[in-house]
Amino acid sequence: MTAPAKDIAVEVRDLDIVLNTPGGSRKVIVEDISFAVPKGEVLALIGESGSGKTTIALALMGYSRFGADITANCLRVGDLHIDRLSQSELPTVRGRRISYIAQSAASAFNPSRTIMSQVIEPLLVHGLADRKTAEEKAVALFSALALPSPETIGSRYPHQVSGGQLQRVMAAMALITEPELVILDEPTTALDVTTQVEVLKTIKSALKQSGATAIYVSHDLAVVAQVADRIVVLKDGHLCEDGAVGKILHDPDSDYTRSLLTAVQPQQRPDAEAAPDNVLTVGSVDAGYGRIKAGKPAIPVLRDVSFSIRRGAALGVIGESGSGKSTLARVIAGLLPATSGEIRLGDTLLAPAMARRTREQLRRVQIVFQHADTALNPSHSVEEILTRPLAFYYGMKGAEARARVDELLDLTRLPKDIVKRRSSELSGGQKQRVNLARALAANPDVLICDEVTSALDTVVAAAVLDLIDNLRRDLGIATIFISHDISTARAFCDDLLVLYAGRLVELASRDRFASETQHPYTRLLVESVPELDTGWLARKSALAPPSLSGQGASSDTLCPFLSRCPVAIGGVCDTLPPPRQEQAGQIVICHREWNQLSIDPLRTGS
Amino acid sequence: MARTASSRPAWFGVVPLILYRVGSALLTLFLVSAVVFTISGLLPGDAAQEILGQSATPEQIQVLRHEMGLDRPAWTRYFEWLVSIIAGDPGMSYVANMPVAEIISDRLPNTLKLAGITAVVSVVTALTIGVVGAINRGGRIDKTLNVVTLSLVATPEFLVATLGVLLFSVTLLWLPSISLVNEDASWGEMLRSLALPIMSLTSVVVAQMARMTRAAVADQLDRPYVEMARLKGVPFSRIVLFHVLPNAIGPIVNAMALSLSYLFGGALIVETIFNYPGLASLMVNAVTSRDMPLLQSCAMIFCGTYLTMVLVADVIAILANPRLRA
Amino acid sequence: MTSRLYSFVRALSASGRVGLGFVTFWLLIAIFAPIIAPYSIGEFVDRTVFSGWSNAYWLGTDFLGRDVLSRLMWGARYTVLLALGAAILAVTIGTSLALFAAIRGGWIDEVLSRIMDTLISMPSKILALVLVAAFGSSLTLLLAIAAFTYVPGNFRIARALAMNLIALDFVQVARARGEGTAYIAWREVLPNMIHPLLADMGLRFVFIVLLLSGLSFLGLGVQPPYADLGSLVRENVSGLTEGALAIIAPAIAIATLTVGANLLIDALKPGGKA
Amino acid sequence: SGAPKEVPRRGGLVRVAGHASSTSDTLDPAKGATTLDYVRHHMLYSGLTCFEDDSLVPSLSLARAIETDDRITWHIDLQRGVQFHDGSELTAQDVVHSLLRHKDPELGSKVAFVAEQFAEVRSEGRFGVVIRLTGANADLPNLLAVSHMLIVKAGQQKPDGTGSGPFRLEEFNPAVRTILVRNGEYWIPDRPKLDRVELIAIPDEVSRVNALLSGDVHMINAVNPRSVRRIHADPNYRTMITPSSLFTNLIMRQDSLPTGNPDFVQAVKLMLDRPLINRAIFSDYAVIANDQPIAPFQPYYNANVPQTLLDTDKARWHVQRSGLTGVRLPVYCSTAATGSVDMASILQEYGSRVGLNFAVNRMPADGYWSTHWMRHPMTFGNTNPRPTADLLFSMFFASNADSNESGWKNERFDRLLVEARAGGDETLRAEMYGEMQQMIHDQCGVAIPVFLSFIDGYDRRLKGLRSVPLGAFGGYRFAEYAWWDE
Ligand SMILES: Nc1ncnc2c1ncn2[C@@H]1O[C@H](COP(=O)(O)OP(=O)(O)OP(=O)(O)O)[C@@H](O)[C@H]1O
Ligand SMILES: Nc1ncnc2c1ncn2[C@@H]1O[C@H](COP(=O)(O)OP(=O)(O)OP(=O)(O)O)[C@@H](O)[C@H]1O
Ligand SMILES: [Mg+2]
Ligand SMILES: [Mg+2]
Repeated sequence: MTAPAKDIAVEVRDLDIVLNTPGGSRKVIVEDISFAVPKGEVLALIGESGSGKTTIALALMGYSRFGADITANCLRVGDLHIDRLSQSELPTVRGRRISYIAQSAASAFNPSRTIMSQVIEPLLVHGLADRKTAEEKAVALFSALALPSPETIGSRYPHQVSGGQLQRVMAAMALITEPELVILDEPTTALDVTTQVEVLKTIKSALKQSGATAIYVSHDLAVVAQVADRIVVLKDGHLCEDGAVGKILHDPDSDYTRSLLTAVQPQQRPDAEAAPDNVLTVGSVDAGYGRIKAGKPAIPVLRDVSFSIRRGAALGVIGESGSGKSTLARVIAGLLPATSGEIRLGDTLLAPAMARRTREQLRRVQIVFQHADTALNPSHSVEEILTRPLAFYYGMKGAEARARVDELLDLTRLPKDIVKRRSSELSGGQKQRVNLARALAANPDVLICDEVTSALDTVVAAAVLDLIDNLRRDLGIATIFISHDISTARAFCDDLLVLYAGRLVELASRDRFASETQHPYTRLLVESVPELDTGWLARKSALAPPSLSGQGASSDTLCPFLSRCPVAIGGVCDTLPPPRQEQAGQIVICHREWNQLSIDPLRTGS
Repeated sequence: MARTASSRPAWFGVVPLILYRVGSALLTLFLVSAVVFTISGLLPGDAAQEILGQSATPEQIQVLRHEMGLDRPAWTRYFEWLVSIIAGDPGMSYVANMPVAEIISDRLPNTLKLAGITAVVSVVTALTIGVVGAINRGGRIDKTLNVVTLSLVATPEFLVATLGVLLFSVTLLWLPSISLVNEDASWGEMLRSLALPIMSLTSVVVAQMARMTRAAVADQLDRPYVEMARLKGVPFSRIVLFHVLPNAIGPIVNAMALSLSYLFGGALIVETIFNYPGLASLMVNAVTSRDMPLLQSCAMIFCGTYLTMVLVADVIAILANPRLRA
Repeated sequence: MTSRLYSFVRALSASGRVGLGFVTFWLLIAIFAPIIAPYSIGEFVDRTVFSGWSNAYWLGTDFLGRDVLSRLMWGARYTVLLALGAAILAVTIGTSLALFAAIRGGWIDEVLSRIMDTLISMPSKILALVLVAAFGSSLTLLLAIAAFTYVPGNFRIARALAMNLIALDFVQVARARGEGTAYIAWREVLPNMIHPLLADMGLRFVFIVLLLSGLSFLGLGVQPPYADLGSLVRENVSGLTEGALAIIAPAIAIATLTVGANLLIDALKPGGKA
Repeated sequence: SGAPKEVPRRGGLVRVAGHASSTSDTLDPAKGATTLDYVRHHMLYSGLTCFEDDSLVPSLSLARAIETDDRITWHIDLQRGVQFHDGSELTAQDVVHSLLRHKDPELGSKVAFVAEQFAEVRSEGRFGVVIRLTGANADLPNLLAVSHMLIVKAGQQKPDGTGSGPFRLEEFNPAVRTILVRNGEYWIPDRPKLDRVELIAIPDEVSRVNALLSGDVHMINAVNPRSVRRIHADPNYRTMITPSSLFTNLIMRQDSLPTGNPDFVQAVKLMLDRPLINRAIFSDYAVIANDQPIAPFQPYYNANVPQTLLDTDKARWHVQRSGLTGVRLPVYCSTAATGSVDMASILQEYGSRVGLNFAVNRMPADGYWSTHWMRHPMTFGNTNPRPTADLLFSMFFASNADSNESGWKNERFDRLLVEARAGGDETLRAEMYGEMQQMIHDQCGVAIPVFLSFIDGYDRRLKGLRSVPLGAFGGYRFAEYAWWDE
């Protein structure tokens, strides 16, 4: 590989990062890493979790998280040889010539200091400006990054701005010293798809403007495709492949890269032959948190949500973070009593509060939580975890229970020898299977899966999905599949339910969902999912960005999406509650005419 | 975070939150008053007996008891006492024939002085030890500090005090062995005479505070925002001072409030050894002479101080946390 | 069993092992004091008081001419067993109440928390003084006072721990299954608090040892001729200037016991493995 | 010892630490209850008589002469020209007031029971006082010497320190300190020598000794015998060891069981290892006692009472006869009664050798006297020296005495007590007191193992101290004579 004619801004040759434990053993974290980044270009580091992406990126700042040794033949940023700098010289480089954008802005900001004081801190500690000019510079960057009210946002505290905004504030903080190299560590992973697009756009243009070289760390090929010029694929601490974006995306050399590419597009599963009877019916449910006054909770979340699900069917619930997906799950399970509306299991009406439901009713609805780490009691063994529901619901004990446990392990394809282990001794995928097995132990009619694959790597996640899919087909379990990952939900479910700010905006079968007719919010969601196509973001950028003024419906009855809707009809949408329109198994709650719904508003403008 | 706090009423915002804390402190103080009254009622004998001594006849005692109102039912006395306490008048001492307020106002400044200086000394020491330990966590300095502070807590305070006296007063003749507080003493004299009591008390409270500080600071040092600050090139000292401490302040002040409240009632042993005329020994005196008004007032002061300290710590923690302050 | 013990010890850090050593040592002394003490606790063995080391009296004699070694062993017995008993009692009561308060929540939580605040705000030594004046000094009362003093502290910690655990999904899972309060408290929450609670109990143990020694300074300790370690230091304090073993030995005993317990606790903390 | 006699000098600021003080510290002599109260009162007020040395014979003070024919009516002639601190003259009116106020039940005087003997107290001219007693009492001059009988200003119901004593009050802060300065107009010429005396209390013995050794105070009392060695180790400090009739005794109530059993009482007296108690607890600074309250150096001591010696075999025999072998016997002790806790330990140990199972109950000093002392079958008591044998017997051994500790009843003893009080023939009186001592030794339910000494520690530069066996600090009156040698 010969260096292009352009200047090489970053050069890494034979980078090894090794952790020497006090016990004397050596753990190699990354080995033999070499790459180079021409000036002004963006290099992406991609790989699954634990492959060493962050470790390499941080090594470029002479920093290692846990005291690992960094050795390299060459570790150069511009004219700086990072590996030759002393501990006292490094701080003068960090934040000044190389800056860092961390994965989770929420935790990377000091919660007790204002945004402004943190953004200008690099300028102040490096003595690059006085406070006043620094603040002016920050405000300019805020507006460049399309932050709302750039003049005053600096006086807010981190928790007072949304996640997407905070991520852009962090970009401002990184760019304020005009560094040569910016390292972005999964800057959009924690964001909703809709927000992700906006952040990607602003970051990309800001990078272009500053002319800085960048290293973009991500596990998401589709995202990387939008911003990177080159891609380095990592696996288990080794460099797997290195090449220009187009090459990696379309003509990868390694199998591993290919497997990554296929995982991005989940394959669609056939519809299940669901029985015609509804096993669960939810009728205009309202719910929320806090003290209940006059039948209304202090923090209302869900309003007027209705749907039903047939035996053996899978219903996907999608929506942005905070839209009330988990709340819906809790309401169905009875953990959070609905304040109004009804929930029927078959023909029987369920009491809102779990305490009032019979044990049999509780058994028939089982919930699987997102984080297997916290959903499994760390002090119980797998056996204890699985036998408890057996004993509780069926009074099963001894050999009978053990036999059933074996059966469950088989069902979830877990090895038999793990029964004595505790959850800390299981891998992430195993944990999630145990979590699932526990729910299956109850022989439920309805299985609620709340983001069961979000915390897993793509390959592992795909396996767990397969499992659930098989189970619902074989056992006829109705599955409610909650996810923020639209493509997965789409591939997996028969029907899809879109929540926005606690309200149902669209409920459609998979075919209808993919059709042209869509609620404007659904359309926004679907369009926001990046595609494996380098031009995708550029195409999006050409369109008018919808405002991101946050959720918060203006009123209880009006359309919750009103403030963000690009096609809102003045005088109608802001005065009347949106009507419920139903056609061919598709429900859309919107003022726009049915035929209007199929017109892409983003393309046409309004 | 929102989930764990969900047991609290949902009206957030700082004023109601602080009002809520003040209210529960007042409620606690009320409970305290009942407990104090009950416990002091457990004591055998009463002031009438103590005043008249051994040679008194039962009739004499009866008369005095009636005069002092000791023969009325406990709950009447409790409510009268409660009313007068709320009105701010703790009544007359049975024994010294002086208003309780006057006796206490004689001793309170001493206790405040000792507690105040000790608080400053021990807080500074504890913060230093805690921060240094946290920064070097796992390192040799940290381990040494850990063992030193541990050994400090592990030694009974009367032994610390006595050893201090033997060394600094009896052998070296540097410091007075008893604290002779004089109103007109200069600051230097006062500090000299308080040096040993302060040292002893500090050794009692500092370890716990230092350990809590270390834990709180170490916890914050592991947060991503600290890494972020380092990657911004912020010097470490600045990170500790401006980033970590403001966030660690909540748990730290809480631990300090708990420890420092010991300086009031818990100073009993130090007051005894150094003959320091503070409130704790006054209260013991009141117990001995069955001087209930004095005893109850002292107890209320101690409990009130504790509650105030915890309240102040709570408020500081709330104010230091913009999430709650918002 | 032995292999578990072995792996437990192996998992400890060096300082943790030192702590374990001290604690085991004193625990053994405490248990076997009646068998191994060379003399009875009140026996006047020698005419000279504060005599130094000798073959007959390894740690010399005390202020009345009694054998220090024997008294030290008995003293350790009283201190260790009293403090351990009180610590276990305090933690049991405090944690049970805390679990109840945390799981039930609402006004039960509020009332219990207020009561605990009330108790914690009383200066313990003065409270002890009043109670001893009221009920007379006895082992039971000492045990009760020591336990009582540390219930609120444990309650606070246990409640905070329980609150954090209750918010976790596995408790929600148990609730969704329909489990009752007792099961949730006992099987789901408590097992996950054991480590911090053990650590807390160790800390309380240390505090109780110190409280007992403070009480014996005030003359409220174990009844003579028996003595806890604090009383031994206190009663021999006039030998301090002569550097008598009679005072140094019990002081070292207290220090090694409490420091040892602390080191062990530190090593048991989640961060320190084991 | 060949040193030339030093000439007392005037001057000196002295700080004195007593062993107890409390918020009930008082300026009223009638209510004095602690050593420091007595010291303070003797410094502020003068008495009619006083004890000046270890002879235990009272000297005249404010009284120029005391005369009586029948030991019932007493005539007192007062010193002339004595001034109170406010400049007014001390007259018979003041004396009458001071003596009669003890009879006021409202006051709660500590010597009310003595004042009961005053049938009449009246003035006779400006400087004459007549006291008529209810019965003959040869010891009146002794009784008038105690601090409670000091003379305060007529009309003062709550004396404020204005007396005719050697010092004036500068500051009085109960439970904290008293500061007294020299009274330039003291009616005894050339006294006192010290310019200023500060009285404080340091209840903790170790702290008190440390305060002395570090030079923070110049005189202390109630030094633990075990600390004497420490004080002597430093050449700058001395001790004043005053043997006295102070004792700590084991009380066995005669009106309850098993302590009412004479064999039990005998067994206990026989199993007391008095030399061990003296050596181990009091470092041999005590004097072996013989279960009766008159010390060898006191007037009327009966040397013929045979000394009880340790005899475990005999004691065991008595125990077996009493049938109490192995019965659990609670003994109450407290630091309030000096040395009693250690005595109880010794008792417990020796008890186990003769088959008695004592259970020691150490009670807090607080409330010991009102709630435990004499209230259980076996408790420890502690009796301070009294100026006369009569007072001691009538307060603690007469059948009807409030503080008849063991509840001992003996008619002959009571009769002898009244007869001896009247005085008259001294040999007869000595005989009577002698018999009474024998009776107590043989029959009374108290065991008195040793007489303790008052041990004061002081700075070498404090001179002119005299020991008076009636109390610490030179019978509470050290300030009268002491001087400071810089
Ligand atoms: N504190 C630590 N101690 C020891 N090893 C660690 C520690 N933290 C991370 N590692 C190891 O270092 C390796 C690389 O971690 P790194 O954080 O660079 O991965 P990553 O590719 O950024 O993963 P992710 O996508 O999860 O952020 C991993 O195998 C991990 O196990
Ligand atoms: N215990 C609670 N108390 C108060 N408000 C809560 C509580 N739990 C959730 N909420 C609020 O309810 C709303 C919906 O939360 P929910 O957890 O249902 O969202 P979600 O759609 O599952 O989001 P995510 O994708 O982030 O999991 C949010 O605004 C959240 O802040
Ligand atoms: Mg990473
Ligand atoms: Mg959720």
